[in-house]
Amino acid sequence: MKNNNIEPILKIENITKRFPGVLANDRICLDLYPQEIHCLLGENGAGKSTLMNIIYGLYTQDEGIIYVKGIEVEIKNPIDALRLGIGMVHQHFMLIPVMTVTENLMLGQEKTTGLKLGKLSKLDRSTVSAELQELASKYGLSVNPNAYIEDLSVGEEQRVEILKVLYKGAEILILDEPTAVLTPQETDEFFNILKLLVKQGKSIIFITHKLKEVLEIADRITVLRNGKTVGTTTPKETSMHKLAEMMVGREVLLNIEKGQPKPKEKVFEVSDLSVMDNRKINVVNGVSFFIRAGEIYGIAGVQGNGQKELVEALTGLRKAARGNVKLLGNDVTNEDARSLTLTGIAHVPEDRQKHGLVMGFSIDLNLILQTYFQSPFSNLGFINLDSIHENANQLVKKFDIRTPSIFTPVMSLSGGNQQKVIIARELNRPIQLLIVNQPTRGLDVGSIEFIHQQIIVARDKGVAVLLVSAELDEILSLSDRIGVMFNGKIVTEMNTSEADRAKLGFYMAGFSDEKMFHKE
Amino acid sequence: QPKSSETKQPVQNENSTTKVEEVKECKYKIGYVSDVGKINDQSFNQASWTGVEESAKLLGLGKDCYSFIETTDSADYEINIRSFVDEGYNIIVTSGFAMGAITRQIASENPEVFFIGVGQEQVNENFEPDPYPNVVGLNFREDFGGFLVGALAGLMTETNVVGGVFGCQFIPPVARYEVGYYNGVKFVNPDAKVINVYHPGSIDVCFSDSTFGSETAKALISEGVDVLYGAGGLTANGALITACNQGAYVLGTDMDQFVTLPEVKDCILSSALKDIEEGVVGVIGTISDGTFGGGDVYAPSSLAPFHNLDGAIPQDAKVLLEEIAEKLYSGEINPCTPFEGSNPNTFCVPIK
Amino acid sequence: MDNQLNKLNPIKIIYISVIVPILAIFTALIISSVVIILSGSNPLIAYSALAEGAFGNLNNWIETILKTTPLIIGGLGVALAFRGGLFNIGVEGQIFVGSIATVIIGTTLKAPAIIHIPLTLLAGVLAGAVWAAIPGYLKARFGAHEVITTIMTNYIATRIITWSIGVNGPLRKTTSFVPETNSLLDTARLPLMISDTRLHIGIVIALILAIVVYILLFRTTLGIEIRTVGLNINAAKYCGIKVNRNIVLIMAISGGLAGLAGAIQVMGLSPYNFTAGFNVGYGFDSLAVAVLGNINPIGVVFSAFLFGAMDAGARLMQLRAKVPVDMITILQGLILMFVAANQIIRGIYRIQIQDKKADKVNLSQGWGGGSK
Amino acid sequence: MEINLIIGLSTLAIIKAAPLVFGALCGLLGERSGVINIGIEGMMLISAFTTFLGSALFNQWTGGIFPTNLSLLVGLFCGIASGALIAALHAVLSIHYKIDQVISGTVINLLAVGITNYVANVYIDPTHLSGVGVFPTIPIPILSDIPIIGPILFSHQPMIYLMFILVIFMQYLVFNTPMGLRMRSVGEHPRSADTVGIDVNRTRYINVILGGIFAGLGGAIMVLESVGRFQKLMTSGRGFIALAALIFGRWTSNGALGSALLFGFSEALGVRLQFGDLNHIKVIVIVSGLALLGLGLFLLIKKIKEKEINIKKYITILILIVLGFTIMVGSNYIKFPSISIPIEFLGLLPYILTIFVLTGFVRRAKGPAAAGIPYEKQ
Ligand SMILES: Nc1ncnc2c1ncn2[C@@H]1O[C@H](COP(=O)(O)OP(=O)(O)OP(=O)(O)O)[C@@H](O)[C@H]1O
Ligand SMILES: Nc1ncnc2c1ncn2[C@@H]1O[C@H](COP(=O)(O)OP(=O)(O)OP(=O)(O)O)[C@@H](O)[C@H]1O
Ligand SMILES: [Mg+2]
Ligand SMILES: [Mg+2]
Repeated sequence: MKNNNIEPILKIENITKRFPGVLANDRICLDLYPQEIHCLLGENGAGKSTLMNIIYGLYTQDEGIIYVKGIEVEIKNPIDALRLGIGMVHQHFMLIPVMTVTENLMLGQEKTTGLKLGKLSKLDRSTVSAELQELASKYGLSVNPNAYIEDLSVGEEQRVEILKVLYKGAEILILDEPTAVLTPQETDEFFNILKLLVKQGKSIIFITHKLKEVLEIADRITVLRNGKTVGTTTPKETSMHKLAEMMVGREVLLNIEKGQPKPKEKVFEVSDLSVMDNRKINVVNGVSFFIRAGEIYGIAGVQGNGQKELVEALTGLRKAARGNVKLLGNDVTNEDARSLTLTGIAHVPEDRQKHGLVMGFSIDLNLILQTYFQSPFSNLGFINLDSIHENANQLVKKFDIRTPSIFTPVMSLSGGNQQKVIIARELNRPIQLLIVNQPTRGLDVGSIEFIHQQIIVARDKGVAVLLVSAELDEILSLSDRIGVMFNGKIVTEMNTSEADRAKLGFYMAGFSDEKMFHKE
Repeated sequence: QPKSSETKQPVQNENSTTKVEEVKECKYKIGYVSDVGKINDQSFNQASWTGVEESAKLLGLGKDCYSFIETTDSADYEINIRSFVDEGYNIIVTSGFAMGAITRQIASENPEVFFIGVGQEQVNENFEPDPYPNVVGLNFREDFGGFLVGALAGLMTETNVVGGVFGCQFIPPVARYEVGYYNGVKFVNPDAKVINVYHPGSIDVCFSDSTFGSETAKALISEGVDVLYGAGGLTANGALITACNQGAYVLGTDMDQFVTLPEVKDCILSSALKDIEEGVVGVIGTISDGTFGGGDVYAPSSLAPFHNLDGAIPQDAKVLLEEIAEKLYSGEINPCTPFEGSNPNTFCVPIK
Repeated sequence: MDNQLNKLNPIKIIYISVIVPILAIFTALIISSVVIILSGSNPLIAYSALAEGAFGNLNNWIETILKTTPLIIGGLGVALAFRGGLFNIGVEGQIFVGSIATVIIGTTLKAPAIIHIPLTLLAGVLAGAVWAAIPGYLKARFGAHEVITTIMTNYIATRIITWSIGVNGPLRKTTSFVPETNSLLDTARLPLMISDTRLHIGIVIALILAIVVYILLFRTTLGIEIRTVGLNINAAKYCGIKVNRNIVLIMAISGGLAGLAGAIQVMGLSPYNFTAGFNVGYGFDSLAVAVLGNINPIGVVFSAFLFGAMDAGARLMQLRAKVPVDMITILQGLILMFVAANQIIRGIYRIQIQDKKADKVNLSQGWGGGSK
Repeated sequence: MEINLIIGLSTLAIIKAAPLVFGALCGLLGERSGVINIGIEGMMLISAFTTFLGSALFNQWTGGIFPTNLSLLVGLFCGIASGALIAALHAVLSIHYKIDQVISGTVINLLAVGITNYVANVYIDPTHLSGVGVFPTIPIPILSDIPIIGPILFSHQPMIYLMFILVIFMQYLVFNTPMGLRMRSVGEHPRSADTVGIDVNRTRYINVILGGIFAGLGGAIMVLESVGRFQKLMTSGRGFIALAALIFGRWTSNGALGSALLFGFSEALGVRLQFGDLNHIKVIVIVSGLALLGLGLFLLIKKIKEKEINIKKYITILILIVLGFTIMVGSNYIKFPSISIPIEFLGLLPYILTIFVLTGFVRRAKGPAAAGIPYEKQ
């Protein structure tokens, strides 16, 4: 559709952006043609979000020029951007949890009815939600206009974000890691939407870390590294390995080869477990499974089918309503988090910033959050700074955590490095069972490769691993056995050898009858 | 400690500029330590301070020959008094019963300094009189004053409901005013209804919560109160002003509040005057003319002039008030015996 | 982020952490002097009197120290609570309760000083701790907001105590017109550091406590727990910290410190009893001291000293320059403002160097705002 | 008799609640937009002060040739203006200089007490500057004649009516207008507000300063409808109670009014019990019965809303209700000893009741998520 004699709808020339101590964008050039899906690739911290934030008027560039439809423009703030038809879906969702979908949609461009009192007139919720539904049906993005954001699944939130941009009449859509949190089904849906949007005449810049997606959806691909443009290519000309190499600057193993599992005795056994969520509704009912030493048990499933509550129950963050849990034969049902940690359970939580880390603490403290009360880090209630620093220095080296110093607050680490801090902390102590939940969400291929290797290493050391993930590739490439969770139950179990994307997806979608599957 | 009181030069008064050297030329140096609470509380503390200023004028003392310290924490009573001693002050006025003990103690250590304790009886632990030569306790029969305004209220009320708003109940003078007032009303008008309200708070608010006073006054007025008495610093002032705005008669405390609280000048019948100002001036006078003798001075607490409302008060009422005053001073009436119907919590210290 | 900071050479760091506050104080003094002149007094006399009143001679030094002592301890209490993400406005009431408990033990118990003094101190600590633990428990159990409950418990404490020393109150000294309790027995009074002065050993206790609290926060496992709860409750739960127990504990320690402040006031200052008007206002001053000290135990010591000196100096300032004591409050407000908003000072005096703002604790977390 | 008692108490409750409500509304605007305000006390104190100075001086300088109410209105204006001004200080400190909002509030409280006391000492008291009176009570025609409701709601001084109007208006503003929507977005998730082109700091400035106007009203009403002049420390902690009422009312206008009324009512009751004509024990019993009943009904409605299925819960609730009811009714048949409770204890009612309600009804109240955090654009 794009041939180079039409002029680009958006053209970026030599954009440079410095942050204290960092050259985030270094003379970056990029052009986007009408009705094009242009993928932007790069490691964590490569400068993608910064560049996009500049285009969207959140940051202002130090140098460089932006042209829209061939005209040089100055974008001082999002208003300017929107006026120019540029809309952005941000990497970290920009929705207000305590407000409804409608309210989030109208925020900034409120419609009002009744007396014209400017900012004091009455909000016109009904009209907007009508418009919303119209828009939604047009692009097949169904959401309940009156639902509160905090009650939505990430997938739905994603849809709201896109509706928000469309509602504001954007022609150029910037999507910063929109699929990082989506399940395969949701992703497929999402891609259909993108294609639809492009047909409707929109142009899209699409940031992701997932190479397969890039090859599937992109018209053209631009790769950034350390703030510089590495190059621009097209799916036909390139391959996953080439892309990965461009991003990271070295050879990357995309699917890590792991040795055959050597499962030993049962370490962990969950039988007939039921758990309620905050609204006191049973979201896990009668889940049973076991994990043996030295094997990885993967739980696949669309988000919101009880995985969160299941993991919380297994790690002492939530009480189980029924059933029991055995670790090494002794009952650990409803034990609190601390004693589970002590009996040898490690936990990599789903939300790294909410649960996994104290953002205000420096790295060295975050690395001992689970063990600060044990020797050598403390004796008689006093902490031993030397051993804490020593520990931190070791782990930073061993897990290649990129940071100025071990005293840096994790707040200013990239998510990739933040995740490494957690992994390092959890794996660096004698454990029987490792529970990891969405371990690589939003991370770049480099980080993903590294973290996957660490998990395998743990398995081969004889640790039993419970892997919960919505990333089918992750499940398939790591797990030895797979259980699919749907609607609070494990609807089927299989060995990885018998599993493939389609089959898993089928069960995740809630079907259960084998024959139906084969009819498909 | 420098004893500048020895230097006997007379002062060219007033037009003395603020220069620290001038201090040497003071014949007397008068210091005043307030109780917890503000100097200008338009009441108790202020009266003593005005007294000091007055005498300073009379004695022709320069601006630097008299000063004050405002106590903000009762733990500071001692050090506040001592700083005056250290600064070579030779007349020190401490206001409030709370400073009684410490005033006497410091006095005994500094016999050459004169002390005047406002509202401090010169008694020992067992309430037995125990005068020091260099301390005068300037005391008042608040219950007399309370009784008199009470009588006035009892005579003036038409609804036969009168009220009062008071500061801290646990401050004896306040309690004496309250019970005196109550009994005064009942004395002239047995079937009148008396509604007295204290501020329930602690010392840091109960004298300064004028808003509470005002709100309470509103409540009282709506209960039919048409004469309202206020004793309790700013809290009471709030009540008086509000009552006045709502058309009730009001009665003031300590100073002649016709003067100190202009807002109420058109509805204030009188004030339970305890003329601290006069008292202080008087005692300081005795120092300058050498007739100072230690011990207790009991000034009766009397009625302030009726001012604007003089016409509104019937002649026979005035006469009756005169008689009551007589009877009080002669001891025929004791306003302070708690009796049937008086507030059971009332604490009214009988004085000699 | 703070690697620019690490680049700063020591002199510059000292420059920042010393010069700026001094300039802040200086500026506050200048502004206040305008107010003083307007009110017809002479700021030079006022300030020299203020200084002399605070440091002029041994006795004035002693008064400064005596004023500083309770502010240090109270300030530590507030600061510690802030570190734990709790906003304890209840210090005023906890001081009161502590004082009263001290009086009860100190007047009744018969024991030699070696036993009596510690027990009496302990009584103050425990009383304050229990009184503060109540809001703590209400928050842990019912999620009742500590800002409300501590304000309420303040009123409850002060009023009940007012009653207890008031007319016919159980603790009322019978042989007195004054609303006051009996004086402590000699065995319960703090020993003096210099005989024939008012200087008791309270300040030593306070300074030791400052160090103890520092160690507690930054060198003990409990400290890690407290700060974790303060910065991220979810992470605290995740790593097995008993959050509710901690909330109660933090409030208890905070209140215990407040109670101790009260106890030391009663046990250290003649006439060694509790009267109406005793200890009024230390609660809210402690809040100011804590925030001025950047809720750092060592910082608290300095800010408490600054406030204490001004409170002590106020006497001579009134006496010599007839400047009302309220001037001090204005001064303290301005100083707090300029120290906190030191960009203003940097602006005025053209100070280029950037300040460090590492582990900036958000004092307002108690609101449910603060950490994510 | 009983009726008059109710009327008397309710009226007094409203009068006592008014300053608290204004204070709470000040906090509401600020905190909803992400700026915490513990300086309400100071703001109200300053405003009371300037209100008085404004009216008194205007009256003095014009030689009192203008009607009182005009002077009062001048005072009101000064009060509001100074409220906005001191709020602006809070805004500059906490939004521009990004100093911690708790510190900024503390600064304001210190300055307010210091300045007002100081000026009162060196100027107001020596000159015996006198107030010019208060706004008259203006019964609303017809409405004020309705039995019970009339005297309680419709015969007040003007600012009380204003208070009710503003509460309703604020409830509308916060939840039903673009301004409210933006205010809340900025207080909940400033960055997302930023991404849709809302100027976070500007929004916060506006709201904090508007809030100052409410604090101004809160200070003014004490002067213009109660005391009639400035008296030192006349707020006596009402600013902090207002803060409590705001949190207690879960950062909503109506909630704040409710909690302020609860406060005013119990405080009024404490005063009323001093009148000596009521049996203290009996009243206390009745009130606690009322409280139990209220709690029971509240929980019942809540559980029904939550579609609670657990029968045990309903039984306990039922017990609460029955208990409360029997206590209230029963109290009329029992002969209570006429012990008079010490005044200080009567004064405790509001605080104890608040804690009770807090633990019983309100439970976890979560403030605006971004309250207290300065907004960094990059
Ligand atoms: N607000 C900021 N302040 C300071 N430095 C920043 C800021 N935002 C980004 N940076 C720096 O700019 C670099 C690029 O960051 P950016 O967010 O653009 O990376 P990214 O490509 O989006 O990474 P990711 O894939 O993790 O989203 C980072 O390495 C970081 O050091
Ligand atoms: N306020 C900030 N100060 C300094 N650096 C920042 C700041 N915000 C972000 N950064 C830097 O920007 C880089 C990327 O930030 P971003 O917010 O995209 O998070 P990220 O966690 O790297 O993304 P992902 O979630 O994909 O890993 C990080 O390296 C981080 O150090
Ligand atoms: Mg990122
Ligand atoms: Mg990014």
